[in-house]
Amino acid sequence: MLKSLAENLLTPLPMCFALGIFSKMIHGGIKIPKELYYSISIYLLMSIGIIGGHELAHEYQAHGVSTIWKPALVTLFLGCLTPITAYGALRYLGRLNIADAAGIAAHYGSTSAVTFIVADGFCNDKGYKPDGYLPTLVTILECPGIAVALVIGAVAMGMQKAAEAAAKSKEGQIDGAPEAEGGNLWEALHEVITGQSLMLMVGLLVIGFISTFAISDAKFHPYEEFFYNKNMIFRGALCIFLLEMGLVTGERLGDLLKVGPFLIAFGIIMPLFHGFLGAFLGYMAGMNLGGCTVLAAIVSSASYIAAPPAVRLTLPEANPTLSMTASLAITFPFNIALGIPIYFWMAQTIGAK
Amino acid sequence: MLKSLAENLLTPLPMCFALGIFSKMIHGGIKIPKELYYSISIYLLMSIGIIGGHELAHEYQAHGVSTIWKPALVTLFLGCLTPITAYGALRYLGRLNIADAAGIAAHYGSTSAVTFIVADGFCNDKGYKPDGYLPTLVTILECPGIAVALVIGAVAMGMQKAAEAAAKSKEGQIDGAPEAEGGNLWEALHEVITGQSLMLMVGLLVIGFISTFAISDAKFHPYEEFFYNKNMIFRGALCIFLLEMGLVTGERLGDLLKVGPFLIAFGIIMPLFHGFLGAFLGYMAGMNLGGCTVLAAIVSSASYIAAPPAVRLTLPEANPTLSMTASLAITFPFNIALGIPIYFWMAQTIGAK
Amino acid sequence: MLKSLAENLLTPLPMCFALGIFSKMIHGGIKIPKELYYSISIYLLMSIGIIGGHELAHEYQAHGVSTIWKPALVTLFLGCLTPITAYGALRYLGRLNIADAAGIAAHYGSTSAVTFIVADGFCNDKGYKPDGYLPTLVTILECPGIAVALVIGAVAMGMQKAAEAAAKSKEGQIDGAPEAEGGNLWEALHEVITGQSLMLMVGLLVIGFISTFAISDAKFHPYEEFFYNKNMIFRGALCIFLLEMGLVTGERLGDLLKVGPFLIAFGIIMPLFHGFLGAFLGYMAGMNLGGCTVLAAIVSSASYIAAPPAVRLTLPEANPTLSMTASLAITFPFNIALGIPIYFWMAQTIGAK
Amino acid sequence: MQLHTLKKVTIITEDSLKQSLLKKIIELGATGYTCRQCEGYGSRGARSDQFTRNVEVELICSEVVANDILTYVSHHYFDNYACIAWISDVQVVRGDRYTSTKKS
Amino acid sequence: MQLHTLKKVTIITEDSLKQSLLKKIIELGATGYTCRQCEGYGSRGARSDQFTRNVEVELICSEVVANDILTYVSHHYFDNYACIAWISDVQVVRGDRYTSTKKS
Amino acid sequence: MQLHTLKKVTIITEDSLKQSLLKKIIELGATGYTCRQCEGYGSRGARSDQFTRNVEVELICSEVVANDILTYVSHHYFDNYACIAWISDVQVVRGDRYTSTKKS
Ligand SMILES: Nc1ncnc2c1ncn2[C@@H]1O[C@H](COP(=O)(O)O)[C@@H](O)[C@H]1O
Ligand SMILES: Nc1ncnc2c1ncn2[C@@H]1O[C@H](COP(=O)(O)O)[C@@H](O)[C@H]1O
Ligand SMILES: Nc1ncnc2c1ncn2[C@@H]1O[C@H](COP(=O)(O)O)[C@@H](O)[C@H]1O
Ligand code: NA
Ligand code: NA
Ligand code: NA
Repeated sequence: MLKSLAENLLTPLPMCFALGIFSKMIHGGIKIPKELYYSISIYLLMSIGIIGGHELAHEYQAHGVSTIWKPALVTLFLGCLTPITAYGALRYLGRLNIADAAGIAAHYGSTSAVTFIVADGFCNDKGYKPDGYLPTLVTILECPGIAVALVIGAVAMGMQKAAEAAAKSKEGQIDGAPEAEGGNLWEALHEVITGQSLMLMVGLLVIGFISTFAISDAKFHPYEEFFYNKNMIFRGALCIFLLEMGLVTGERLGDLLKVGPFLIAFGIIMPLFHGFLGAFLGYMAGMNLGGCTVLAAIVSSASYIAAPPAVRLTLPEANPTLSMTASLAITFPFNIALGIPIYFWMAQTIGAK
Repeated sequence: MLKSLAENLLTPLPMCFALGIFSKMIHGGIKIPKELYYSISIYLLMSIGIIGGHELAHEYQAHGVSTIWKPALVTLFLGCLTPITAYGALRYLGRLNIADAAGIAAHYGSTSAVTFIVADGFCNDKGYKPDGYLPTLVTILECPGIAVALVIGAVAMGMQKAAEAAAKSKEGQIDGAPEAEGGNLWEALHEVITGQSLMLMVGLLVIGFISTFAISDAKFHPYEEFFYNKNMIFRGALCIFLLEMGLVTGERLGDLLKVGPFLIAFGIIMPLFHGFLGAFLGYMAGMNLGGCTVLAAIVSSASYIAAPPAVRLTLPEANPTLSMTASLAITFPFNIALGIPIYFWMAQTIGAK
Repeated sequence: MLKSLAENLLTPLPMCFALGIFSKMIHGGIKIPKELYYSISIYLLMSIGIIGGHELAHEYQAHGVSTIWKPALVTLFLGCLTPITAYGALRYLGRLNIADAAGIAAHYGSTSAVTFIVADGFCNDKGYKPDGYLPTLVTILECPGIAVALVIGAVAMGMQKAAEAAAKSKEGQIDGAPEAEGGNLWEALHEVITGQSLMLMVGLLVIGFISTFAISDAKFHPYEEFFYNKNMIFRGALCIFLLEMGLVTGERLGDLLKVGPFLIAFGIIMPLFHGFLGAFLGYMAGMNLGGCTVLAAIVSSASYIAAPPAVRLTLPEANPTLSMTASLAITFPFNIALGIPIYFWMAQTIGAK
Repeated sequence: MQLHTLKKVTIITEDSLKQSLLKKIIELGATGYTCRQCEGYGSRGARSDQFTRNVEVELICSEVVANDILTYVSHHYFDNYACIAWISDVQVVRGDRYTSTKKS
Repeated sequence: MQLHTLKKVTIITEDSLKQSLLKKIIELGATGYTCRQCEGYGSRGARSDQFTRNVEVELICSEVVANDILTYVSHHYFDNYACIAWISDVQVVRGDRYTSTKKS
Repeated sequence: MQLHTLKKVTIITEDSLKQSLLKKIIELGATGYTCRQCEGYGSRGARSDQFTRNVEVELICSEVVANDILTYVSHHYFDNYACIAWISDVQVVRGDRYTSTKKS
């Protein structure tokens, strides 16, 4: 496993990430234009979608839904479970306040598309191509975890406020009408569901799926070449993207001191636990070795794109520094550098092939 | 023909366009950075130019100007005719004021490069490669229609103002010297001729033409691969571009109500008529089936890049919402979705091969 | 040689550059978004780095350092020599003031990555592939020349100020403590060393070098395809980049009148002299024909990215119009259009193979 | 050419609040606004990368509307979001157009 | 350090007018300007996509020049183009440089 | 909602000076700033391409701090760099937050 770790670390992708961190540490001048970052992330999301839809169509043509429904259910289940485990750990072990615990849980309940991409590349490079429906699972995982965490937060905050109000009214204080926060919750969920990442992935998934039936594979070929994740453009764009992720992470390294040891430990142990669940349940659902590894990686990963604005809207009291540091500066690099090989080893040990 | 329609609609390009519209309709979060949009449009214009020049050189090497001069003349003729038919329909059937009629006519006299690209792809996918000089025809079509419409507008406005002035002076009113609008007209035409779209297309056309003679095809090959329109980069970039076009169109759907039924009908019937003229005259000029289809598509299409600023400068009274809605939210999607297969069918029916 | 010149001029790259100049001359509308320009330059720098590291690794695997150390030393020597020759010429022949002379010398002591790229492409197209360690030499050349020129400037200014102060104090004037400018010098050098261009090139060089050892060539292949300089993406991106360079150069053509005939002559003769030194010493160090040509080109070229901010910080009195006009509007186009074929011819005449 | 003295309101806050803020501004009686992205630094640290962008909203309105908007912003944004807001006096050409009828 | 009280003119209008507006501003006696792109909303609707961009031009000048520029803008732009314009008072460092000699 | 009258300082200068200027601003007692890129034209010609960008820095502070910053800028930038700077009066919401304790 150690060799596998080193081999993973010495490929261009993690090294580009490291270069970004290094550049920030020495106050270097590397600067990726925001528009390039946004452009690449649009490209990556569209890639996941259209190639995922294409592969889903092939899977469907070959096996119908027989191979897919179990992994899909497992993914949905994990999407609802992980925010709960994360919230529990943060609130009761870490003693964080409700808003912060629920906010961070929303991040860990959702997923990071780039972690999916890197994990997928890792397995392909090892010769263990993940099942073709994996991109579909990513889209399933994006949303429910955020919803569950935000609901937990809203309910817990409501109860706490009610308790406080009761206490106050006993003391004879007059309390204004509590503000309806439910509206914000719906708004936030609407924003996640119609947000850029989910709409691009699901939209292109549908497009890829339909056009696989409508046009011949030869005609689909230029799209596949452009968007395919083993290909030159994809890999090259990913180099630049990870360089920028490294810059952003490097910028936040100073925050590691602020967030304290509990959150650092949380950012490493929680993904290991969620990753194990992913690998195990994936194996139960009949996924192959590559598939179990990738499922573990995406379940363990934390969102830093879809979750933050939703949390900001619903739980404004939550400190965004905590959640961004945990998901971006701890869990993301951990997964890229060490997590993925570990999940691979877990899946292999469990018995996935 | 119905099958052909469905087949066209279910390919990734129109579906990406539809996704953009859908995202706007549900207030979704898909957002393409402006710089990415500009970058892709620069790439597309350069592609049309350099590959067009390359193919023109091949055509020239094979046949001299013998095959080209007739289609070129036909295109020039259509470029001067279409703004007149459009102006007539708008002013006398639609009862629009002079400025609006001339402004919209300028849009329909010019052409949409993306419509060219999609039509070209459609024909190639069907196995009917258009004649190699088609991109050259696009550059011929870009400018004259705008000029003709702006001159019509200036003359008609001048006459109207003279008439009003005469009427006023009869009533004994004193009138200030009428402002010279001619300067603006020349400025606007200069802006079209030296504008981004024409300069990139013509510039790269010349570059592609010359370098085909100067360097071997092997050395030209990397440029061809990068810019060639059946290729991965081209198709991929076009997906993203059409997604953004969909977003822009979706944003304008609300304006459909404002512009009224006449303009909606105009935006569909006018292109059908112009398209028929294009297919017919193209056939007369000896163009092949793909060529007639593409000529029909570009003649029928309306400009939304070169025309708007020129019209804004020369006919400031023209309401830009009308022309943009017609060309962008009616004619463009109509052509992409239905028009192109229809023109193909027209050309086939006429007898083009 | 004339045929070689014409052949070079009629390829797409110099013609795109010319199109940019032409567009500015007629006040045309071609406009490349800044972000696209930055994105392409990031891509080009990363390309030089990663492919350079990859080829360096191959060279190292084949010959150890035996073939590399002499060219590296020669390059370092030239990096320290050229700012001195340039300063001498500017200060004593051109009678420029210290700040301007040192500022321009800093530009000519450093190098232009795009000139490297074009020269490299020129040699490859001619069938004389430069030695694989050339990109490494570019990174060696980036920095020392700037440092030497800035130190010359600081010392000469210090001496001049001391002399002036002495003169003043004789005249009985009281002089404030001279400001310590040394701090700025270090800051400026730090900025060059940790600047975008050097960090991206060196960083990716290291990444390319290490990952060539760590992963198989098959796994490295997608990166090579994306970043390789004979490839479609590279050539296409370069077309757009040179178009923008042409626009920027065209914008500065008016400044040619301001800078006067001496600087124009300097911008052509100095590179010829430095280029000859590069070709000759490269030949002595055992480089092949392509390698000597490219070394000549990079030694002769002037920086317009790394040098300007460093000079601005250290020698604020230096007029940036002079240095930018010389390096960007004179030397760069001269090298692209005529210089590179001339250096090729020099290297051939000297005897390089 | 006649000038009206009106208030210019400037609000700089987190970009993710942009849509709801703009909607609210119109509700509160503004006739228009202009906005752009910007970087910044303040009590909540640096806001300059893609996860922490700022938006700056500028609008011309009557004093009454200006007060309503600033009151809204200070009640809803200051506790939990990065935000700064100020007003200044400006002389606006054909300024009567920017005092909507919703609020006098 | 001495400060001069001068006028700051701000004009927000359609991006396609930028070149001719900037030329005119210099003709009317301004010594310089600063401009940037922005989004906006007003009586002519939303202006925020690539077909409807706004530009904002800001310049420091004497009151006379400011009046001339605003008069020009209100005569030539207000009828047919999306446009808003205002002036305000500012204290400018070495402000004598920005009152050109063309117009007193 | 209470408003404090404070100074708004605006500095437009060469983008390559941005980092050191921002650092200095904080040293001189400002509590924050907002900045954005812009194009411009002035005595040193046009500054609008990638080699000649401008940055605009805007900050709210007390009059004392404003004076210190403008003095610094006029001593260090005006001779050799493209630069313009001015101040104006603004009414700031919860303005007491922006008068740091470093300088009264
Ligand atoms: N003193 C100031 N002057 C100008 N802008 C400021 C100032 N303080 C804060 N800002 C802006 O307001 C944003 C939020 O400030 P804060 O809530 O203090 O973090 C910052 O990111 C800056 O863009
Ligand atoms: N009340 C306002 N406050 C600030 N900016 C405005 C206001 N009204 C209009 N604008 C700006 O001026 C542009 C043109 O306005 P209009 O001509 O009213 O459509 C808009 O797109 C906005 O950028
Ligand atoms: N009169 C002015 N009004 C507004 N901005 C100006 C003015 N003069 C100069 N500027 C800005 O300040 C920058 C530097 O000016 P200068 O040092 O005069 O070249 C210019 O590039 C403009 O962005
Ligand atoms: Na997760
Ligand atoms: Na047309
Ligand atoms: Na050099």
